[in-house]
Amino acid sequence: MEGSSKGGVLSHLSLLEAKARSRKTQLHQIKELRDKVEALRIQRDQLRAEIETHKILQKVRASLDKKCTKGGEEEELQVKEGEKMNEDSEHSQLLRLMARHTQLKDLLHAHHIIGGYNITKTIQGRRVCASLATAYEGVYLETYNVEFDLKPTVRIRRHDVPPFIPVDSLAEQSNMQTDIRAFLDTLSKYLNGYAGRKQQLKLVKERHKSVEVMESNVLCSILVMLLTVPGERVTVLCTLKYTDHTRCLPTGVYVQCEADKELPDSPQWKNNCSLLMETPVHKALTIMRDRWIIA
Amino acid sequence: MGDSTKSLLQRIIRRIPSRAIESTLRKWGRLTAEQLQSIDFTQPKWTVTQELLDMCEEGNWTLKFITELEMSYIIDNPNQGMWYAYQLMNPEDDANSVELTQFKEQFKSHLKQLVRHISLKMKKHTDEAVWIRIAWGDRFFQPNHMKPTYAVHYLQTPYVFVTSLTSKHKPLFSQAMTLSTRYQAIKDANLSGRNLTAIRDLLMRQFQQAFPTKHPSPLAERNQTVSHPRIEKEQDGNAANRLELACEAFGGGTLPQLQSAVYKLETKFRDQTNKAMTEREESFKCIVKFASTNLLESLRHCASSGFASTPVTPLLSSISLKGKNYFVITDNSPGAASQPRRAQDK
Amino acid sequence: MERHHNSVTKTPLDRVQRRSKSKSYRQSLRSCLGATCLTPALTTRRLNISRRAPKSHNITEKVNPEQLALMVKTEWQLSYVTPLYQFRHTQLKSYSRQLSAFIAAEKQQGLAVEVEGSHGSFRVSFSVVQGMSEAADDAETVLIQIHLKRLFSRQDEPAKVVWSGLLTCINGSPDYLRSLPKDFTCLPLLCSSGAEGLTSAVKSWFQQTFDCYFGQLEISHTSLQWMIALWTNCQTESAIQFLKMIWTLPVVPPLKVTYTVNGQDAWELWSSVRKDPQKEGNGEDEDENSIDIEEVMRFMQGLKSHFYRHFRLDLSAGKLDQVSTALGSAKCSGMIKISNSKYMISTLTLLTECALLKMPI
Amino acid sequence: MSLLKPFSKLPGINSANILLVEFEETFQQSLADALVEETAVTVNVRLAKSLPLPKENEENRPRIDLVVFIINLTTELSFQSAEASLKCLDSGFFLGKVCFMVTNARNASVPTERLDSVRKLAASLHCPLLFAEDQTPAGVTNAAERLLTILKVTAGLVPMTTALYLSNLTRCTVPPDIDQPTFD
Repeated sequence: MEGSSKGGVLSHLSLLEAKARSRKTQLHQIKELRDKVEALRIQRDQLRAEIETHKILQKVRASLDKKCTKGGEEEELQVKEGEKMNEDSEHSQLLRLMARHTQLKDLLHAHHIIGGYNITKTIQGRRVCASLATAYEGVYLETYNVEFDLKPTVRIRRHDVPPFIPVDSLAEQSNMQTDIRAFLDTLSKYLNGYAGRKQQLKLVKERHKSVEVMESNVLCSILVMLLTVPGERVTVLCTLKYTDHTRCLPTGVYVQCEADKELPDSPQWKNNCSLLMETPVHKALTIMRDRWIIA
Repeated sequence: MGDSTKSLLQRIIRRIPSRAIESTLRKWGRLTAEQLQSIDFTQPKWTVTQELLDMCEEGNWTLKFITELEMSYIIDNPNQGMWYAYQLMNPEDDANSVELTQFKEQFKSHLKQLVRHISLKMKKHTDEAVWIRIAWGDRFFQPNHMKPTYAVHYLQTPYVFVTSLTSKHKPLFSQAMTLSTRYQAIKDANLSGRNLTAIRDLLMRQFQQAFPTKHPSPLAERNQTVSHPRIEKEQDGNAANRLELACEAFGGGTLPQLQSAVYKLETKFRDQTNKAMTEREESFKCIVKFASTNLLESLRHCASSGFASTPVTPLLSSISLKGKNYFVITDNSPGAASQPRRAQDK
Repeated sequence: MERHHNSVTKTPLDRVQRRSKSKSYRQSLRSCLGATCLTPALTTRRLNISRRAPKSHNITEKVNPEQLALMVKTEWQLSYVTPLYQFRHTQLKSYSRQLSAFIAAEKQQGLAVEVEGSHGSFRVSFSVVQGMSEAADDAETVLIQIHLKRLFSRQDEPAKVVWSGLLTCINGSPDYLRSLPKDFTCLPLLCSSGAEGLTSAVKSWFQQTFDCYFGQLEISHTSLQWMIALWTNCQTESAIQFLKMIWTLPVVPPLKVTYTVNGQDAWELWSSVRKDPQKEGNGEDEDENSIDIEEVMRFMQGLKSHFYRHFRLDLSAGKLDQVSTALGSAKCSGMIKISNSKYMISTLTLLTECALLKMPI
Repeated sequence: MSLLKPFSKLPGINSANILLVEFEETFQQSLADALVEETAVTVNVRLAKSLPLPKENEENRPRIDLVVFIINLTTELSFQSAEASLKCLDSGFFLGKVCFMVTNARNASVPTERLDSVRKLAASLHCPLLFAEDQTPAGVTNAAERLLTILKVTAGLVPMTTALYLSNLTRCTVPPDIDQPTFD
């Protein structure tokens, strides 16, 4: 009450008002927390139910898959009639559909893995967008997209393929109006080749610290490395040329050595050259290192 | 000769901000550790410059050293002048197999054939870019190192980025460039800006473009702001749709920092309410310039907030789609009134 | 910024003489009541909705060329000034002395009159610009210049002008001017150019001496649109060359749109939106050359719709920041440059009107 | 075009529903956050850029007790959009269930004519016109409180008053000299 005499009645009143307001919000908070507890409980129950469904779903799925591998029509009937479905028959239809859905999804995924393209229709089918995934040695790398206008003619509208891949000239060469697939196949080869070479270069830099990469380019179509022969302190300049841009293996290997002019012609290095021609460069280097040819 | 070296050094130091002098000199690598230690970089810039000039005199630095210093500074700080993009056209069959040493030799020899006095310097940067510094002279004059041309080229790509190239030297440069990269022609790509990285990313498609895919787009997920349960947005769907279209037109995520785009419009004035102007034969000439610290982000916001109608007009989406920021727009067929305009090359 | 309808009580009303409304105001009232539909989004209240088309004034013959050159080449910062109490055009010499002394005193106190590299003394000169005033009620324009005499300069070296200011009133509303009590002189518009410190020194001297108040005069969106129309209308007499508008759109980061229209094309659009004088059929000489706010709005609408047709971007969402033609330029922050002396009077008339709107009643 | 109707649905117990319409969609968000802080009644806020509202929400949209048009005076489009949206409201709303809220009225570059047009619009529709400060948190809370006062009445939560009664007291009136120059 002393405060009120100092600050005046009005300020005291506003103080009281603020207090009342904060009490209200406190009550409100308690209520909110209760609500939250309730909500979380419901969520827990839901999750439990979901786990349960998932378990059943897996069983159904397993039986479906079995049936598919056997490929027998009669067996399908058998599966449908019998087994564990009886427990909750009302949901069985739905569960079977769900299982089928997951199966199809997996199939689609498999399709992507073996090189299918993900194609999306946009603006009522007037455009399509194809995404081309790249991968190297089982590792998914970048995904590139190409969007086509379908009308009046099939035409590339936009894409995010880097400029050193000749998308436009590839499009000109292929018969895009009738066979868009062929174009996508070629493009995909180029992209996978590029992605593979780039990944190789990355791996070389990561795994072979003693190898000095002297030169490379954005397309990764050339790779010049300085290799060190252990013990002798001799350095060898090794150039790999990838003229076929769809491939991850070089089309030419050249070896130079300042100190020992004869070295490139030695049978050992001839052997190395053919190794480099046939094996991805990072692996070839590992082999050479294991054989004590390079440091 | 000594004087020109010194004045060039002075000029370069003047361009470098005080706080960056030390790191630039270190990177240059022409100063010994003792020399670097002897300079007190907390002093005013002109004293530092004086010390460097003294060292230059003592050490008898050549012009080459100084140009190296300039180049290393410019490579690290390229956003100083206007950069113009050029596009190489019609590659020869072996265009894809041009390699660095071959390109360097060819470019040098072609340019030296064309101009007698010329000073060339090339350096490959860590990101595979080839940087070229050209100081031009002519038949009677020594190369002018005060106004060098800088060019940046990524081998195997059809783009060249150039700054401070005069119209007098442009044909010479173009010829040397096309011959040494094994292309047949070069043209203006109608893209320019102060930010080299931005125009490069735009042309090399090194920015996040948004494509419609079956996978749940990260955009939609990002857009779900946690809101109060009692607040509901009536037109949430529209907003999401606008954002999607905006991202499709200009790209998602952080966009290249392009600062401006210019449209030269020479189209007919059409307005149903204005008969006199619509019937007029001549086109309505105007120039529209859009400017912002990040133009593409501004435009994307324009479209997503509803200031610009969606779908975005091809005129605006062409900036990121075609990688251009200068357009001349004309009515392509005067007869057809309903024909939409099309962006045409300069 | 004070709002004037709220500040009615600030001025004693008994001093303001009531007068009958002039004919033009009654007309404007009638036209607004007549427009019952709401769609013309902007109606006007305080700014005239119709004004005389700018005639080229042969001002070069009337005004001292030296003073005119100064007025034309400078970019001015605008302020409004409330009426000056007991200001006499006959005492300008004495004012010069007083202001010089005032600035010297301010400088002695170390107040912000410092101009870069100014080691010397300031000399102020007040002078009347003859031949500027248009209407009988307008007070004569006063030019104030501050010269800097450097401390170590040669005897014959002329003192440099470091600050200039123009107090003016062109075609001020006669109703308002006549309603002022006897001892007040109304020069509502101050155009200043020079160091900020000097501007504030001059302002505070005026405030102390003439009991007036200064405020920044922004040029509103509507006034900028008026400028565009008035300038474009001059195309036939002296080419505007281009019509440039700068808009800012409130997006992140802000987007600046510079829209430059070829002068001749802008004029043709302008003439296509002008009302047909025959159809009006008033036949009054006065109305013959007048421009209506509706015409201005139609012109702007035309420009905006051409833009929208190409970019699908509505300029109405943004703010008009700056307009310029070969005849001059104006920014919403209150900067103005008049490049052609012929149309100076009409531009200053509009600005005087804007400044008068800031006056207390 | 579907009209938004004020009485087509039943009111909820101790709840009030407000619709904020703003073209820029910036101020409405902060205002909504402040509005739902209210604890005495359950306030539901619906946000829209413009009217009409999408049909698919018709089902779960509660009865709207108050429609607020937020107009940012710095841009012309903001006013034009609000003006266009008004046409999608049932006339029943104009019996006290609409109000206008203006921001940036003190901005010097805003022509006075624009405020005048808003005033005229509000006056012709017999609606109140509120001024709000959208930049400061205090301004937002203040605006929200003023809206809540009106909302509680229009939702029928205040005994002895009705929306129509309140609107008679609070509606905007145009000063008689709005079309005349200030000096006379």
